[in-house]
Amino acid sequence: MAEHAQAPLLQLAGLVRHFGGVYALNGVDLSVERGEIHALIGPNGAGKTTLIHHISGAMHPDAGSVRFDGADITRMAMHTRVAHGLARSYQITNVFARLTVFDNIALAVEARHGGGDETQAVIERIGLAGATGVAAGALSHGEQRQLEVGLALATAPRLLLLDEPLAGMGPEESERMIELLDHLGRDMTLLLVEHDMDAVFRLADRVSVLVAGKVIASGLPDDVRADAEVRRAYLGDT
Amino acid sequence: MHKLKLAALLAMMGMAAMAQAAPQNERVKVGMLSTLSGPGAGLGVDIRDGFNLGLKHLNGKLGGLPAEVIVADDQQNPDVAKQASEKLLKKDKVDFMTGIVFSNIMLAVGPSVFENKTFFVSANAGPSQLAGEQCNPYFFNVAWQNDNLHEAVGKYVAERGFRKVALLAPNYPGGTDAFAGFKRQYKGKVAEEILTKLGQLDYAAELAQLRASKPDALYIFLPGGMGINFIKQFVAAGLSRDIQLFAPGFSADEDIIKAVGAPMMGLFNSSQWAHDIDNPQNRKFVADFQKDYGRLPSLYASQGYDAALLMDAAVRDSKGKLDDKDAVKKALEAAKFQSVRGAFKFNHNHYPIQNYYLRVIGKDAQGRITNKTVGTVFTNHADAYASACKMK
Amino acid sequence: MTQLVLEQALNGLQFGLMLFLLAAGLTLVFGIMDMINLAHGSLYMVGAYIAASVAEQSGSFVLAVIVAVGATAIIGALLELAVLRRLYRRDHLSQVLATFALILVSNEAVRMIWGDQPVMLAMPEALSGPVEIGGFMYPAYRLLIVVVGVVAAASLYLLVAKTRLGMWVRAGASNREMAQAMGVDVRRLFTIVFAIGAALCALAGALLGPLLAVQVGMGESILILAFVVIVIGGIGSVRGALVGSLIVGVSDTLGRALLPTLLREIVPLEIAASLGPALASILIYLLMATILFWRPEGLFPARA
Amino acid sequence: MSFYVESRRRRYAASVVLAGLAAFPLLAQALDQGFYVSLMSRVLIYALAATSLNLVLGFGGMVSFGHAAFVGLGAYTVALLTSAGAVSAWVAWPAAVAVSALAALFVGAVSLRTRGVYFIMITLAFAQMLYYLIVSLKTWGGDDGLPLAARNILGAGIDLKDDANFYYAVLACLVATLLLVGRLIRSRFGRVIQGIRENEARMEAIGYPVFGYKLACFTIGGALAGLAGALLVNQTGLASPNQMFWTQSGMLLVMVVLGGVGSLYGGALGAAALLILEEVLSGYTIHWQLGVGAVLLTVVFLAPHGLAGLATVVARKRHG
Repeated sequence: MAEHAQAPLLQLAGLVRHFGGVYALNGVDLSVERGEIHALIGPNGAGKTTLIHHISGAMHPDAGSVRFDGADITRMAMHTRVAHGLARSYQITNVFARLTVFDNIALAVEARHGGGDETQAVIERIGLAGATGVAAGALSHGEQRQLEVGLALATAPRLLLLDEPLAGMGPEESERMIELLDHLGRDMTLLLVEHDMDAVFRLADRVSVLVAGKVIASGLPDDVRADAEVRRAYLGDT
Repeated sequence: MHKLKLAALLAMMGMAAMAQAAPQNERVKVGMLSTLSGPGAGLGVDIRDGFNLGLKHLNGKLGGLPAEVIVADDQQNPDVAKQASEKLLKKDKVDFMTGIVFSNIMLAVGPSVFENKTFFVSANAGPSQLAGEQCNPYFFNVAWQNDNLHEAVGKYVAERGFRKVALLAPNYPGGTDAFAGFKRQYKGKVAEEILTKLGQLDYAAELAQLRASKPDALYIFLPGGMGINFIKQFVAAGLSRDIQLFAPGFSADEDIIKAVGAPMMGLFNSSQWAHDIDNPQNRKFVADFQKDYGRLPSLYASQGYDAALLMDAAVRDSKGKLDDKDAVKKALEAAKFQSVRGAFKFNHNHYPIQNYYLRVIGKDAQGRITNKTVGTVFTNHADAYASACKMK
Repeated sequence: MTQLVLEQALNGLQFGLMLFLLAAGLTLVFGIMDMINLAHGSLYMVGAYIAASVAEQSGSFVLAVIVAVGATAIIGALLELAVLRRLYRRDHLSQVLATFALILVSNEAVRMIWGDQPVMLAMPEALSGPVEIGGFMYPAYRLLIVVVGVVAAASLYLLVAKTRLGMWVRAGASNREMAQAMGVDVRRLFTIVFAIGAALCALAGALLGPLLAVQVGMGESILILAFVVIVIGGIGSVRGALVGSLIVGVSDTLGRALLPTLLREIVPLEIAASLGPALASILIYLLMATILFWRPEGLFPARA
Repeated sequence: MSFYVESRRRRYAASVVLAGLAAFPLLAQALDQGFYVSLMSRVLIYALAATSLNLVLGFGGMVSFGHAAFVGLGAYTVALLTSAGAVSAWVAWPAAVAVSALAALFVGAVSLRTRGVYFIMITLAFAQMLYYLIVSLKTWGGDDGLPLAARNILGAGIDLKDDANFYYAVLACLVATLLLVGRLIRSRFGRVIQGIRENEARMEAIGYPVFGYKLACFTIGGALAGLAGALLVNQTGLASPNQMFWTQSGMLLVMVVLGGVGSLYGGALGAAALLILEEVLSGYTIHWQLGVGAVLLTVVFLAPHGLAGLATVVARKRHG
């Protein structure tokens, strides 16, 4: 198991997926190291959400492999991946709108065991302690995004996949979320898909750039920012 | 003055009370349980109307006692039928039951009716089970046994010298029974036995098969809508020129003719009754049915009518003592009534011994498309299951 | 033998096109309004009954078809305005309950107007016999159905692909909010689509009336087949409905024609005699279950 | 709506109704209206069948259009076992439950790959296949059905041939089913299937084996339908393919929607309302279906959450 300890927590090798004739993923190689906050950026339509679907198990690749903690999970069902410590949040808020905040989080906690105190702890951690009994559908957008992260968090993941957690948020809400993510990053590994470049460069230990279904650069934030190809393909036109 | 009024009122109340306290057997209650909704409703409505006409001709009385008919709908569903029959037996406490159209409904309802010692006079359903081993003192069939009409066609087809006959029916026991009944009298070559899906709409595949195998006659047993579909398509395919089509009477009666029209012409079928059978009671029945309901009666209507007449005879001959089950049974067995089909008597299994006629569909004197009787196939014919019935 | 197979294939095609007439309207209503309309079969029944009445009064089959189509389209539009419109925002179950209730109401209404017994709708005299094609005799009337089916499929294609209404329909089917944003009057669009669906039903009812029994309950038996067709094809896709119709028509016909014979070659006669027809009866359901097992959204999912 | 919570008021109402149902045969016999005992037995059996469908449909979110097939299988199992000599209810009825459960397990395993209308139609397809197979099987009576010579034997001196005894046996089964389903939906399992009904993808994403839970729910529903079938064949004395036809599945669906989808008593309420409405209206006219249709339409538009929902609204209004 020693070699596993050194291997990256998540390693993608040559992931390919096409829909009809269109290649959404065209040979993606990516590794996420233990304990880091890894940001994945790229222009619209680059395949970021599709990639998250493939890592979380919502979709399966036509070719290539997904390794988590040294084990091949390419064909593993989504819920089994969750049990292994790999959870995700959604770009479009996807909570149980008709259930209360408490019931939302309790469901996710109960997927592992009885629940109880842990539910309350998660709710406090995501900053929704004041809204425990409120139906999720009645929360503000920012609060729903916090709950969205909370649902993933409640599964006690080792790797948390976050698909645009800041989407549609105002400055104040964003600030709260960035703080939350910063805290989470101390306890677990994060793979973060995000458009907000300020947040990315504030949070990320490493950054990878996905363009047209391929990772064209991967490294420290400053190196990636300086990369000529990245500038041409992506940053240059912003 | 006031006192007089009061006295009159009291007297009226007393009379009303007495009328209510009158003993049961001063009136006859009949439970009419039939299929009155859904696709099979046409048959049930005909039985009901025929029965009601019979009762009307008897001035609303059976054997001289005022009759009350309680109508219930079985929805062509054994479950519902069972429920409705329980109500007729236990709540309304009827003296006779009748009306059931379909064999599977009859078999579902039968046991509780017989256990309750209530007489069932079937105006249509005639399952083989109740004709043979499971024959019952409380079951009388005033129509026919299911196989009889098939046998009649089988005999006629054999007599006419057809050598290569194809058979077609839906894939359920009623269908295979029809084949068996036909083959009991027709010993010649059966070119093909085609079983189709119950409730099938399109028969193009079967018609192509028939065109290829070239039988000289075809016997179909396709109840209700299936028969309508098939006959229309058979004629449109041009097969009626080379293949003579035969059917049992219930696939070729007024209800079906009305729905198919001209393509029915030339179809031979068997029946125990026809509207042109010449006897006074039939003339009266047919004329009054048309007057009251505005359509020609079907064989179902004739069976409903006869059921009323049979009950009338039974009540009369048992002298209205309906609780004396043995007397009623004897009176029913004697069947002293003028059936619209002419001669009628019961076999020991309580199924009819009667004549079966061959009819052909054509235009009558008024230009209507209808059945015309062309001959007698069986005289005093009984069913094949009677020997298995232990009843005497 | 080859000729027989060819003839059976033609029969299958014809049965398929017959189902398509009904399935096309169903899939349009379903795809665009996201509405389960069990009462679709009732419109088919009403169309057939109206055609039968008009044909009996006027003696003209063509007039009967035209009046049935027009009248049923109006009935459909009225039904949409009065009842169904209120159901679009409701869940599928409420739609099932309400349209089931409409079946009961329309069946009884038809019984009260036309009586319990089946009514007659005769085919035009000129088409009542067979004609010879390719060495075998084929009913002229069935050829008419093939032609009408093809024309209906082609005009639906043109309507959907080439006209402004068709553009709205496509927009509505793939994304209702987007269509609304584009300025489509969705309420009016729905009424029009429903009327078209009702007209197609009546066309099917009037055309099939001379081949099938015109009676209460005729709508339900064919409705199930139409649902099978659109589910196989993929709900909301007219192309899917066409392909689904042909698959169901051909496999049902060929299954009935060939399965019993084929089985006789493989298993003992006794077993084949009972197994063949039984298998043929359930063939289309088996086919649907198999297709859905491999393609859970049908062959041509409208919302990919 | 959140997770299903049975209010105290509703539980109180249920116990009043139960007391009424328990007293019913005594009352009916006292008034010499014994027939109504048999009618109510049938109502209670359909209440059980509709409750089993409501577990699948209302709590599991799976619109099964073939549920009558499991009822029919239960009925056939009992009829076949009884004719083979296994006349004890303690043998035949559990066997019916087991057979229907196995069938539901198979049908569910295949059908649950699909969603929405596709699921509706694939469950219908399986039921229709079974219907056509049984209709063509002469050894099982085809469309005549398979008769049950006599009601099953319960032992302990209780003769089910007596309609009142049979009524109490049915009532006991219904109450047990309601208790079981009630307990089930309040359990972790119940919260999970309701979570799946609300948002299936998210349940998978927080680590639940969604397919397994749905299959388990579908199988339990099928098993309970098998019990309803075992009772039904004892009630009517006949296992008939009619009991499996799609119209019967549709009728069960209508009962659930009429009573209240996702309400513990919804199925039972809907079954009772529909059957009693049919019974009353068909006594007046052969066009009774018109009346039933009109009532159903009224319910759809005036009581969107079924009769159970209507009861809640009325209770709230009255109590403020």
